[in-house]
Amino acid sequence: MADASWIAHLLWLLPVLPLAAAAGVTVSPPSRRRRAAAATIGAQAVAFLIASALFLVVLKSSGGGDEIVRQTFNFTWFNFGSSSLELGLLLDPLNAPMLVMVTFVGLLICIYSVAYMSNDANFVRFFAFLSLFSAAMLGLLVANNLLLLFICWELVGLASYLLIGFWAHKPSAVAAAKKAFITTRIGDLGFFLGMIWLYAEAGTLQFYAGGAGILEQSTLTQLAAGITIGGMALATAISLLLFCGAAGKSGQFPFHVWLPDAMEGPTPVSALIHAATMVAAGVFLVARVFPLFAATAGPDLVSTALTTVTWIGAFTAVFAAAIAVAQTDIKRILAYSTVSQLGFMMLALGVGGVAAAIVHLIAHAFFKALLFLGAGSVIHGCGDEQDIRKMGSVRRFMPITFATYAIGMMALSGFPFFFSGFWSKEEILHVVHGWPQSPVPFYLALAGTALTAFYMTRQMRFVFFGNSRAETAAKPHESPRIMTVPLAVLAAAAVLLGIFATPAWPWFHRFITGGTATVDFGRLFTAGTLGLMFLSILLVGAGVGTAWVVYRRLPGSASAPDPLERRLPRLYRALADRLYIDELYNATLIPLHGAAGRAADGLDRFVWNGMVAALTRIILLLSALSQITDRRLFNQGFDSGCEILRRSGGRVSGAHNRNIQARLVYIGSGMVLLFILFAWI
Amino acid sequence: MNYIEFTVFLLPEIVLLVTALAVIGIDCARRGKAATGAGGTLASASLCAAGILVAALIILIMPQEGRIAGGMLVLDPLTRLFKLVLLAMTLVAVLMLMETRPVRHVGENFAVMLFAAIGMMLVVGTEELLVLFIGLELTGISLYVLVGFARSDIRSAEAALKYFLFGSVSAAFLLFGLSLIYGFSGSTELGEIGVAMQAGGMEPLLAVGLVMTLVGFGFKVAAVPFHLWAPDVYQGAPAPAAALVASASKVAGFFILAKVLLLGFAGAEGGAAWGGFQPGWVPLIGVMAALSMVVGNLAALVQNRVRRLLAYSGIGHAGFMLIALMAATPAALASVLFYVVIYGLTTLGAFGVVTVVLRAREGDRLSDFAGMSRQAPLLSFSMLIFFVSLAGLPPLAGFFGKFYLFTSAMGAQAAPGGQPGMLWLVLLALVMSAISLYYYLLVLKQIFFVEAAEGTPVIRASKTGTWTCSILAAATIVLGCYPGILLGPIRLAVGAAF
Amino acid sequence: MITDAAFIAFAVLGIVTLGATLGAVAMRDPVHCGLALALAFCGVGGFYILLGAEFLGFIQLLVYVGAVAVLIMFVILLTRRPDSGQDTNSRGFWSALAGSGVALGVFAVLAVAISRSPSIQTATPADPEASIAAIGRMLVSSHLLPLKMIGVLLTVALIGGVLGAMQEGGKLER
Amino acid sequence: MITLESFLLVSALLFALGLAAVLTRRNAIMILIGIELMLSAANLNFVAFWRFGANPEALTGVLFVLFSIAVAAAEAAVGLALIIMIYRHYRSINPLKFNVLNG
Repeated sequence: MADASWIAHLLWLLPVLPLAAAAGVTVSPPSRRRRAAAATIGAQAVAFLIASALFLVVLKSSGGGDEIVRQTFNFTWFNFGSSSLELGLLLDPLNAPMLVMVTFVGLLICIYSVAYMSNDANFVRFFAFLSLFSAAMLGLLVANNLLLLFICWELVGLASYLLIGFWAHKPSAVAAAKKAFITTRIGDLGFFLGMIWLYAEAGTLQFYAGGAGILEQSTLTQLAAGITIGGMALATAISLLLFCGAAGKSGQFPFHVWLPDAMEGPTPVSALIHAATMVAAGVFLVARVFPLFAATAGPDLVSTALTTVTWIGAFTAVFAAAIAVAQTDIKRILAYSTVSQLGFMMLALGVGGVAAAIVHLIAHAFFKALLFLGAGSVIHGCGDEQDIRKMGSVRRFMPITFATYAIGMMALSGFPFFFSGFWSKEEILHVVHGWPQSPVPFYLALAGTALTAFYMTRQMRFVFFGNSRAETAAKPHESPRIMTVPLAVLAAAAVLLGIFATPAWPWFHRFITGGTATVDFGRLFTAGTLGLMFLSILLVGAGVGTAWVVYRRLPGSASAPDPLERRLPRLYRALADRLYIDELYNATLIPLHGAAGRAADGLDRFVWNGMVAALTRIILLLSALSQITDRRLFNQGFDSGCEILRRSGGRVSGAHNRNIQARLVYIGSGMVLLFILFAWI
Repeated sequence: MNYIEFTVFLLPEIVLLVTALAVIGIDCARRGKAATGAGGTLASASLCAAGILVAALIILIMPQEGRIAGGMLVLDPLTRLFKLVLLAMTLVAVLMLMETRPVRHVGENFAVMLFAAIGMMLVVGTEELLVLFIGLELTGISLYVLVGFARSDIRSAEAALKYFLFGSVSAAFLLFGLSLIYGFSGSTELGEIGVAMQAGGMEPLLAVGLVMTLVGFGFKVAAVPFHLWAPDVYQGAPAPAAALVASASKVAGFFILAKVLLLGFAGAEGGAAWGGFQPGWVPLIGVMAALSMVVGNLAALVQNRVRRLLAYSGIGHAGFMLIALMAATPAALASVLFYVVIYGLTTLGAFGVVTVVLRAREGDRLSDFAGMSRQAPLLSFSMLIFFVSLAGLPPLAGFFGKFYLFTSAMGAQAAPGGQPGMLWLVLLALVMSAISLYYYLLVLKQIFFVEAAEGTPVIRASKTGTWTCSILAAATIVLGCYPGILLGPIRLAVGAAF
Repeated sequence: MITDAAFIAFAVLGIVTLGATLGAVAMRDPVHCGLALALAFCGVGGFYILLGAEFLGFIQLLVYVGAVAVLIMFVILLTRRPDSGQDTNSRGFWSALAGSGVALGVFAVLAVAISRSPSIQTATPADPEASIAAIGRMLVSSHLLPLKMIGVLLTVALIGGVLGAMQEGGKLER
Repeated sequence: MITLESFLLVSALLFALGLAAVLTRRNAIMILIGIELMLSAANLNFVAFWRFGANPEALTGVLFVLFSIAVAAAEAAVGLALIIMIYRHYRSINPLKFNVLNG
């Protein structure tokens, strides 16, 4: 622990600059487009410079010993009486590279948006939201306090809600925004409960505070020793609650349903928020409070909380990749791919590979932003067409987009040696392989790798190769330079980043966990590493090869069935229907939700009028059954859950619409019952 | 008894009383000249506002502290703070009254509002059952009159009668309960009652007294199952009266409920652990809290009128606050008081916006809010702040209210000898507050995303209305970012009082 | 003062009061109910006198019988129409049953509590004096605040009463 | 021998009868009458407790009743005014008919 250096005092500027920009842009009239864009980009650029400087500072101070150097900057937010609430900012090797990544990608995407959104009437508002998002995201990263992190976390969610629903004239966008917000809020409930529980137990929410913080040894020991319901350690219970929040934000199964729908937002938003930054916040949270997750673990880093994270991550990685195989919307494929890659990161965290997860997070941020912006460029060029079946041969019209997209695709698929994705995925496979609990997650990860290669190749074939299947006569055209330059920059980053994470020079690994990196090419050739590399190259090759063969001959028109569908029709349909997860929700969770509401309602009723309640419950059961058979309702996702809640609310409120005396009878009987309760206990 | 001291202690209330009488006098004098509404309204409103400000100033600059006549009148930092809060809320209600369509006898309307404020201030500033009862009745009767003030409107009349009937029945229960408590303890002073309760055991008659008293307060704070008046009254009353009922009256109700429970019933908490129930008020409050949260939030989901929605959401919020009351620690008390003030301010603001919409579109159905963001952007933004704060999203004041509320409840669970079993209630509260987000979003969706239908009247807010709502919204934001402004004094004052 | 005479007085008062109350609650014609109410109030005043609070007893007669009951009678006569006050509702029986059940429940709770509370069983009467002079002194000393509050309360009630009952000009909205 | 218990039982009966009127009579004035009876019952309690209580010289119970009689009178006045007001609108005082306000 070190005191803050002078430059660490600039930490607060990171969130405040974009916030100021957001405030300024909000109050400026819709006609001041140029000024709004300039303010946003300017704030981003300055934030990027500061972040880079901070990164260098961390770099310099971390050279040498095995100690991790953390600079904290704590201050008292306010006092009340004798106690006070502390907040704090933190700079350490975990968040310093994230800061650079977020500001850098954010800057590029802001520039890109100037062109992409140029025809939108609400241009200024868009930039205000972007700034707000950026401020919240940076605040989340620099927080040295779980409460501050949570505040920013919710603000990020709010900004995401506003941006998904940005095109409010589209009902689907409004619905998607609502779905995203409510789904993540369900996860956040766990986060919130875990946080206040932690506060009640530990008395502070500071991460690091000179030995008294929640991530420092004394508190962790106390939390690991405390026992709660069912013999679970307090640390485990709180970790799992916090993981609910992380899973919600990072789209882990079963909270992933919102992320694909979130693609209703403008494409730069998808790139920035739903691929590169916000969704990674869940991963970052788990990495940040990793000591808490590992509090009950031994030296092999296996604890109940971490095991849960491992399994959920592994399952999500394969599951989402499988769904991506059968999607036809260019952005949805990328969205499921994002879910899958986030699963990889969680998997890495679960088996103890914090460094591997963060490396993959950063590498993924670059190439996924690249892919999304590339997809945006394609969509833009093809006249707002998003269905890959209606594209084809775009390679010829959009060479720059094609080249950069190909780089992104290869990075994502894990093409060997020259792409960052290869090395970061390699590192994940490596740590998963060493997990003592079970070999299954490792196999799942391998399957995910192969599937990734498969669906990305399929997408490339459909979009860039073959003949044009467009229904309109208009030829695709290359995007303007302001869009292609960010693409090129991101592509360069996607290639170069890999250097820092090879086993030969595990610089990043050391950077995060402390210690110095040495160059040793010999490590590449140890038996385990070499074998793994060979295996993964084999799988990637298999995935790409299979896809290339299956999609060798593309269907002639947009309405023809997918080649895969012809070969494996049932599997394909299942995948295309997203493995029926939304339907499953409708069939199970939502009636359950309704049942909870009905139970509450029944309680209400039973007190007042048992007979009527029994009758209505039978009717309700029948209606619930008929609803299950009603497939149409299923497709409305969470909305129907809300609907059932609404209806149970209707009955609760219906009990209020009685005449005065009936209500007074309620009051009187309520009092008698309270008294009986009193006498009975 | 020193009459001078007495008068000095009561000076803020006396100022309000004089103001109220002056307003009536001016109104009578003007009536001879067949005055039209607007001028009279402005004069009465400014006079009222001036009176309220003077009273607030007196509270601020005269640091009297102490208690006279056996706790009938108590002046300490906590009561002074809450008197200020009540005055601020009354001021907003007065400004809102200016905004509504003028009714006849507008002077009396303003005056009765001040009488209600006097009642609430006396309720807050007492630790004696007689003054408490008369104060509650003074508040109650003033509010009945206010709710029924739009006499030509059938809804107002019906709401007033319903409010009156529910209120008087609960007052009868309350008085009966108080008589039993007096019989048990031989005193009407809260401190002495607490001593007697700690000395004597729990006996059945005392239990009945406790329950009946809770009925009376349950009515005031609109907790299930004593909440049944709230939806109709919120909907039927003129908006300023409903706002006063929803905010100031609730603040006073929670304040005095907390005081009675923690001071008067100090020896009769009991316990609410699973399998470890002990007779006392804690399990009762627990049951009321759980029911209020569930019934309030579920019923709010289906409301089509914003005022009814606010009523049910208020019932849900009462449930949240009761949870922390169960914890019965000073920290929890501070969190309840903080929360109720925040709740009052935001609800007041929401009613302010509803007032404007009501005036423009003659209704408060969800569809009446459509397209509002285009016509009154500042007002819409304020509504966003209020609702998001009520839903408990950071960084607004409502979030911090919830954070402190739930943390102090959890802290009471964690503390040795504290109340176990709070975890479940907090969990239920969190689930319910997630549900509550949904219905708040329904209204916001209308405001921001839905276009107004052809031919609907344009919403135009007056300067006063816009400013009032904006200031309340700004307060919500500021109190969210710097809760210490309010929480600090509350915790200090609570620390001094308990 | 606890003598046979007192016991007889208690019995008579009890029968009169409760009988009148029952009448006030159960009789069909509201006018009769109002009259029975006045009698019940008289009975309660009698109890006050029996308990040694003569002043309260007279106040009870003055305020309740002389003012409240009379006011109620006036309003009953004002709102007297063929259809008002009749239990015309078809579900009347069940709701009446529910209401009476709850009232009975409350009584049962109270009765059980009264008979089971040790402090009630052991209470012995003192022989206090509630002279008018003492009450008057307290009213202007320790109970000055409630007295003033009652003044304000009555003012509000006056305003409310006048406004509520006053005929509003113009058409009624429905 | 008149015990405290017998006074309390009388007042409990009064209270329950008043409550019965409130809950069952389809006439707003009868509800008001019930409320007045309930308040009277509470007052009777106060006086009885004062008489049998520990510290009768303080006159607490008596003074409480004195004030609560005044409160009850004020409440009755306002209540009756409200009843007259509603009677003008509905031409009835049957509480079942007051149903304009409904969610």
